[in-house]
Amino acid sequence: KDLVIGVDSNMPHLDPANTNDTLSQSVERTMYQGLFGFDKDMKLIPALAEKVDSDETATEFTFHLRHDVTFHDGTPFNAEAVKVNLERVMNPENHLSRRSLVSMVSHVDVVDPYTVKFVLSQPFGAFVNNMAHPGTFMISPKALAQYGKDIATHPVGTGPFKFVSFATDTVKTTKYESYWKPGLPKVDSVTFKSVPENGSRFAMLQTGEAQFIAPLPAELVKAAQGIPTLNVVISPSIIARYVALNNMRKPFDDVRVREALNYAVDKNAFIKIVFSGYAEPLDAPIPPKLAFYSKQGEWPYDPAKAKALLAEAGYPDGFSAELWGATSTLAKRAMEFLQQQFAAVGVKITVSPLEAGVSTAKLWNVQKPEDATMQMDFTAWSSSTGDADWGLRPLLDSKSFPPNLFNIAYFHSAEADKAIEAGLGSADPAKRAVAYAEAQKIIWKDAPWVFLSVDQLIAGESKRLSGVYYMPDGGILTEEAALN
Amino acid sequence: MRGLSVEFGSGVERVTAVRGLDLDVRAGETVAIVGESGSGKSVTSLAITRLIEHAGGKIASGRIGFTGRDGRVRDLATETPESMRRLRGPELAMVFQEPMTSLNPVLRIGEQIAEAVMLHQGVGHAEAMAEARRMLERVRIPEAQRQLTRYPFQLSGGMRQRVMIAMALSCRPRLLIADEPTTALDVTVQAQVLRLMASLQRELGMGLMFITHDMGVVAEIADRVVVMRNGEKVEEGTAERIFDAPEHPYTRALLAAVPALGSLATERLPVPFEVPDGPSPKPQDTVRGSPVLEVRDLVTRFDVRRGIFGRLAGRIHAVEHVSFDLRPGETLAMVGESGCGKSTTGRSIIRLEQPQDGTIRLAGRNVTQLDGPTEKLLHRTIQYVFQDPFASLDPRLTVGFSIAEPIRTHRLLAGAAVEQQVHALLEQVGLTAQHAQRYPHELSGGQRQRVCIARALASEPRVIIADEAVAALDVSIRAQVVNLMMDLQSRFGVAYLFITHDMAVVERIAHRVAVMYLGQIVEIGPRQSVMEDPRHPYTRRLLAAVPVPDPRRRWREQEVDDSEVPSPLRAIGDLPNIEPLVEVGPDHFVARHRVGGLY
Amino acid sequence: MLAFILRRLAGTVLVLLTVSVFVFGFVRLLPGDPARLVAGPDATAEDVAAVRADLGLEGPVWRQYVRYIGQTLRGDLGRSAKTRQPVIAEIGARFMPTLWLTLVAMGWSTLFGLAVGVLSGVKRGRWEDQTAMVLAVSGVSFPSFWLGLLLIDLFSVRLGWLPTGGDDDWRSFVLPSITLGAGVAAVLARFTRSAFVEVAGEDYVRTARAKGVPERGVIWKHALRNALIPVVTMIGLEFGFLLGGSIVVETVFSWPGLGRLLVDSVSFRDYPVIQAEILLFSTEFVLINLVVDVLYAVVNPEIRLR
Amino acid sequence: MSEMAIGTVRIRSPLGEFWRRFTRRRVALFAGMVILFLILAAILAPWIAPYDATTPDYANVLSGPSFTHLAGTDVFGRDIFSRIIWGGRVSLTVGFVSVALGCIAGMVLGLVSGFAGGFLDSLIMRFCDVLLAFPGILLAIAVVAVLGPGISNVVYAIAVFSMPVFARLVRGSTLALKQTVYVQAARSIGVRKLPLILYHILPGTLPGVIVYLSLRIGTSILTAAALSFIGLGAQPPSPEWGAMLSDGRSYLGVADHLTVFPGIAIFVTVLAFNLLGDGLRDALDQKLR
Ligand SMILES: Nc1ncnc2c1ncn2[C@@H]1O[C@H](COP(=O)(O)OP(=O)(O)OP(=O)(O)O)[C@@H](O)[C@H]1O
Ligand SMILES: Nc1ncnc2c1ncn2[C@@H]1O[C@H](COP(=O)(O)OP(=O)(O)OP(=O)(O)O)[C@@H](O)[C@H]1O
Ligand SMILES: [Mg+2]
Ligand SMILES: [Mg+2]
Repeated sequence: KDLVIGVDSNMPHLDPANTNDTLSQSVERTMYQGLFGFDKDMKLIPALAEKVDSDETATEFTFHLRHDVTFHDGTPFNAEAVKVNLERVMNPENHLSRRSLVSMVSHVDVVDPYTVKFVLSQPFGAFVNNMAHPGTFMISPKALAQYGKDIATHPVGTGPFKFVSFATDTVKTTKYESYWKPGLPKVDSVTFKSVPENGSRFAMLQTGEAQFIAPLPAELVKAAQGIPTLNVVISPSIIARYVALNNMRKPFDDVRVREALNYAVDKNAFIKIVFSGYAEPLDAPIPPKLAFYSKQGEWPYDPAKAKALLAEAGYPDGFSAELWGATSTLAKRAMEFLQQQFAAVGVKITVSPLEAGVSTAKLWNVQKPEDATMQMDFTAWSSSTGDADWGLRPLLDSKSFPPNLFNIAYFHSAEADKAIEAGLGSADPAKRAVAYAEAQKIIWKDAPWVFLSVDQLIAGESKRLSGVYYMPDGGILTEEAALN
Repeated sequence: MRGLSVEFGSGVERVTAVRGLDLDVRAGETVAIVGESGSGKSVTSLAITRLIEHAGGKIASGRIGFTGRDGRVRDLATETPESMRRLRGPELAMVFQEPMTSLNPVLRIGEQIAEAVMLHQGVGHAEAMAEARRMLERVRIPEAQRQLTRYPFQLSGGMRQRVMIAMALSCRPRLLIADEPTTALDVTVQAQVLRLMASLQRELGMGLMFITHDMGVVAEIADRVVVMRNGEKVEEGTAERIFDAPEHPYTRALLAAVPALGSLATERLPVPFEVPDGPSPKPQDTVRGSPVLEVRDLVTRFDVRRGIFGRLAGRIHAVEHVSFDLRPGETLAMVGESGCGKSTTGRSIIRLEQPQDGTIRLAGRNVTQLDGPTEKLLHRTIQYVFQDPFASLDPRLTVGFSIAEPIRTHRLLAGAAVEQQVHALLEQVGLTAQHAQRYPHELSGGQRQRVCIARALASEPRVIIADEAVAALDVSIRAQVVNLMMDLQSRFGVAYLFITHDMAVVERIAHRVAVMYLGQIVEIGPRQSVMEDPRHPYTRRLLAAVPVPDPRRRWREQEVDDSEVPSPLRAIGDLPNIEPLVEVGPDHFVARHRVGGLY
Repeated sequence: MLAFILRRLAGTVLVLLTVSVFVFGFVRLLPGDPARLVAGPDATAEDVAAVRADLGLEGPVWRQYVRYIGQTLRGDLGRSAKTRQPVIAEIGARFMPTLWLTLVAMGWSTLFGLAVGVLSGVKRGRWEDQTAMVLAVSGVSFPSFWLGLLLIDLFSVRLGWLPTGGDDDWRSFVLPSITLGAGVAAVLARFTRSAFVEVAGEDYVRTARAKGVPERGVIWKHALRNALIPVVTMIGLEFGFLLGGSIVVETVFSWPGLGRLLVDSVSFRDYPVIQAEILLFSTEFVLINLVVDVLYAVVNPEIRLR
Repeated sequence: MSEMAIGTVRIRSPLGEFWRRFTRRRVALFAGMVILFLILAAILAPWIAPYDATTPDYANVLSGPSFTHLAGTDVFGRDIFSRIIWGGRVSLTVGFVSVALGCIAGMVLGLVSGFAGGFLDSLIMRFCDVLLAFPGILLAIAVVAVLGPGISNVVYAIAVFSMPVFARLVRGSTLALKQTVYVQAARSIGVRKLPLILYHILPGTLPGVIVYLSLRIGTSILTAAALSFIGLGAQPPSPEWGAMLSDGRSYLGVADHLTVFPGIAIFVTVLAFNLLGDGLRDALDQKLR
């Protein structure tokens, strides 16, 4: 029973601590696990740790580890292994891109072989989430020593599948017989194949060359539903779509203009046209599936009001602006749609799809806010920690202007900053909830973005397949996969 | 062959190239078909072999009776393509005009001959190769064994034509059709090939249909002659009768235009051709004044490079220490075999090639080193007329533009005057002003060459270098153009450097003759003394090879000389032997030193 | 002959050196900072700087170039910025699939193109000729990605005969090589036809007929051999198109080859990979053309024996 | 030339001769008419297109071909037939302009290279080799990556990689023409370089160039489509055919009319240019009767 999963992009490598893309993380997840993990609904669940205790100020976290776990190469999993892994990620010399997940850790103490304590240099309420992030997956210390940098292509973990071969477009794994969860895994192997072309990927599912493909483009859902051997799985995601507006530049520095733009877009039409109906309107700065989400309502479609607001702001005849975005078919479609919508209220948009390299340079490499050339950028964000913090702070905190983080909207609001920081200052969910609700309210009202939609994830699978889950962040869970 | 008609195309575009032709060739007989270009000679030959179908034509009517080796009489006009194929080779063979292009460039000589042998005699490869070698020996190709493995481009024109003959004869056909087999060859090689064909024909007893437009060749080889014009036969008879008593006016005109060597043996000065119904031509005395062009020790060599870094492997010594003078109104004919350096001499003078050494003085001014003014002077004062009137006019420009070009280039006139001058020039060369609007392809060959001459005259030059200027023209037109040139000379006093290998034309036009061999002048002097009293062995050989249009004087007993011209390619540092010429008569100089391997 | 090859090789080295300068400058002209892309979204400014040093992107460009050429000549192409793999390994794994695909496409399209070209040359002006030529021209008129998707839809999805992608066995070669080679086949067919028609009018073909060579021999032995001479040069140039076309075809058919890698590495500004890849493409092109020139000399004795 | 028809005077200008031969090639003639038709349709788009090419109609998206929308509507409810007519402006311009630019640059280089010879010739030819050695589409990616996507950059990109081929072609015929007797005749008269090139050489290179131009126009339309496929082509909402085809391809099997009609438009245009080019070639080639 071999499972083939068709995905839409390549997997650069398999070093979890250095991985920035959801897809590679999904692949890593077949072989690796962290102390905690997420279930198919992005709920935090214990994995290699059975439980965690933390102190009041969110500066000390003690993890109690499972006793029955060994790495694929036979190395036992224990507190020492955790320490080795954590220190690898923390060490700035290693230049690992996921270091920020553990940068607040001041040191790691091995309390006993199966207990490990993390001492943080500052309070960090979302810390356990970080320990569920793929960036802190546990790698066999022996393998780390053996392969060094090449660990990226020789993964050795504790997960349900063992590594077989790696190429950036095909990764093969095979069943790990002594996996600690009884009865798992149920398939003999899992292969990830990158098939970027939508039509080809769907064809692959139809011909049975793959049993699971993700994503299944929304426009093909109808076609897929017409095929009796296939299931279409639709699930909510944490991918928010919006247009970032440069809040420091004219005319977007005027809140009325930003409001007008929010009124100018018919979100339902947007969803219908761009996502063939498979998306939800974005009704808060973060999607519902993120922790501490707080619904804010909707910016209704009201072009008349939009026009009035524009006139009030001094743009009775609208204005011209450039809209940036990615070069994918979907992004282009969305931008074209927005162009049409804005045109209806007199705002003339030039659509400029930017190639990835160009857009990082133009958006992230800006050294001073005044230098930013961005006016409007159609973009998306998925908080990989599943937490409100990573959904707000990097994008909307005034300390997150590029090049530090990704506040390309140059949104700056002292109250919002305070609320976001308060959310991080505690490990108490109740306190955090209050802080984040406040933050979301402020942001929503200030409309730094044109809020658009939350994706729905669509996957196609063979009716023979069960137990493969498409997680809200776009990750794929294969642990429980079964074929009959 | 009875009532043969051949057509091309269909509908409105239909052209009848041959109309109702009757023709017989008996075994062992040589029938020459003569006629001007386009008269249907080639079409007739292609019709007999039915290759006409591949050229886009078809036999419209008539029958072609052919008695095969087995004695059966077939009508070739109606045979199936497959049985025609079987006949081609063993029964009917052809030799074509163009030896340069008639051999397959990518196949070895041996293969090409052996192919026919294998096809028709059913023998194996080795045997066919042996036969091919025998055939090559038969056509007197030296080192036959080695030649078998060579490619056509490695052979000279004469050798290629002999290979063609060997190929045609390899199956001992009953009838050999030779379509202008010697036109592309120069006289000495032509003589070799003609003699070879005649002797092989006698040996094999085959019928020979020989197509040509050269009456001299006809006289050399034909038993009977058929004269064609516009696709029809106008006269037929034995060679003697045709030459002695031509009946049809066209035949007479044709013969009249044939220059006969020796007809001016007693005349010192050039005499134009006789024209039918014209006044009888008078000798021209036009030479006067001091030399307009003086060439001294002109040397032009071409580097031959080989190898990775283009190492200099040798040099072609195309022109070696050539010296001569040319006076206003004088014609110096430059003769010699193909490749002896005639054209290169002319081209070096006008700097189409860069000479390595020597001095050139033009009207007393040294123009060896070109700067602005001397360059202008050179290009204005010397004009060049090329062999091929088809090629030397830009097909995309009107004739008028071409003639005006030198005038404009040298800014001799401006505005409407240019046009008037063009019209005047056209009239001087016997065309009308209307011709200025035409494109070259709308003119006949003779008209085109007149245009070239008009262009040459446009800058009022003092010297015209005519490089085989009449070689591509039909006999009658050739005579007209030569007469025109002589007329212009008498009117304007231009000097001609007349490059040719046609001795008969030389006799008509030249005041003096220079004979070139391997890049050197081996004999130079007044026409009369050089031609009537040749001193250099090469000059003698050249004169002897010229066919005489008199069937009774054929085969002036002489050994067939199979030697090839030695190559002008020499290794670096291997300089040819050069010595001053020796005066043997008034103004008559001859080389007494060894030139090349032979003389 | 040997001298000829050596001379051509020398020229090749020159061309490749120029290409390397070009490529080197080109990747640096691309807007976008590889260090930033490599370091990832969470990286700090120091991280980015560290990565930059790691990637050898410091100092003046000419010095970087000298260092790069030095390393390249020693066979060290560096490490991919994106995957941190040695570029050699990265490219090595993908070189063969692309090469095979191109060769297979080249192979069938050459054979097919020649056959169709000769056929329509022989039947010139008749309906066989017209049909073959219109069909052939159709081959160059399809956007290749569309053709590829249509082929997948027909042969994989509807008929289930052939796989949709991958490079597993010979069956997976069929669709991509058809898609890739269609244009070339068409061009060669047309080219062969006109070369053939031209040659068919030559005097030596008439000579062959006059010898009584059967029509088949005239076509295949006398005419085609000569017609091949210009066609062979064309093949070399077309190879360049194939290499370029492989980018699209590899994407449609998820072919694990260099074309896809290139698109990826360009969008990731993976300088070492882009450089190495373009150099490889160019080398391939230049070498193929060298082979073609040698072939040219083989079919054309006049070149060979000079 | 083995047979010469001296004395037979045919009064036809080269152009007339060419036209006569060209018009006998029915396929090519038809292709030429198709192209004319396409060009006319593109020029007259504002008058003949039934709908505007950019106005959306969200109530009527992805509807199949019908009498109101001959080729159906696209994702935004725009009339595909009208978009194709409008798109002719973009696609044909891309085809023409890019190749024309490449051709002009290539011709200049080729003429200079072939005429000057020597070092300059080697320099230009090596430069062209380098450009050729970059597979075309890579070059286009390069140009587009530097200049950003968008139709005008696509045009430059294609121009850049058409150039070396034209340069080679023109150089080849320049070398051949330089050897012709009529050019030597002009030189022997003392005609200076510029008029020599302009009057005698340049016109001689044109037939080959025109043929190649027509073939290349088709290729460049396809290249523009391929660039759209990799996401570097025309920008929305430009109705460039390649972009339409590429954007519509994810609806294959759901709404085939999105790809079929632009696909056919590209196919027919490229086919027509190629057939025209072939016809021109045959008509210009004296040897093929
Ligand atoms: N393939 C052809 N298609 C159309 N007309 C042709 C063709 N071949 C020859 N002709 C015409 O047939 C006539 C006779 O031509 P042919 O070649 O027999 O002349 P020729 O006497 O051999 O001339 P030359 O001395 O130049 O060889 C000419 O008017 C020529 O234009
Ligand atoms: N451009 C050139 N490069 C190399 N060799 C040349 C060149 N031009 C002429 N030759 C050689 O120089 C020699 C003399 O050639 P030239 O053309 O002057 O002879 P020719 O007497 O005019 O012969 P023909 O009667 O055939 O016209 C020949 O061996 C020829 O091959
Ligand atoms: Mg003839
Ligand atoms: Mg000559």
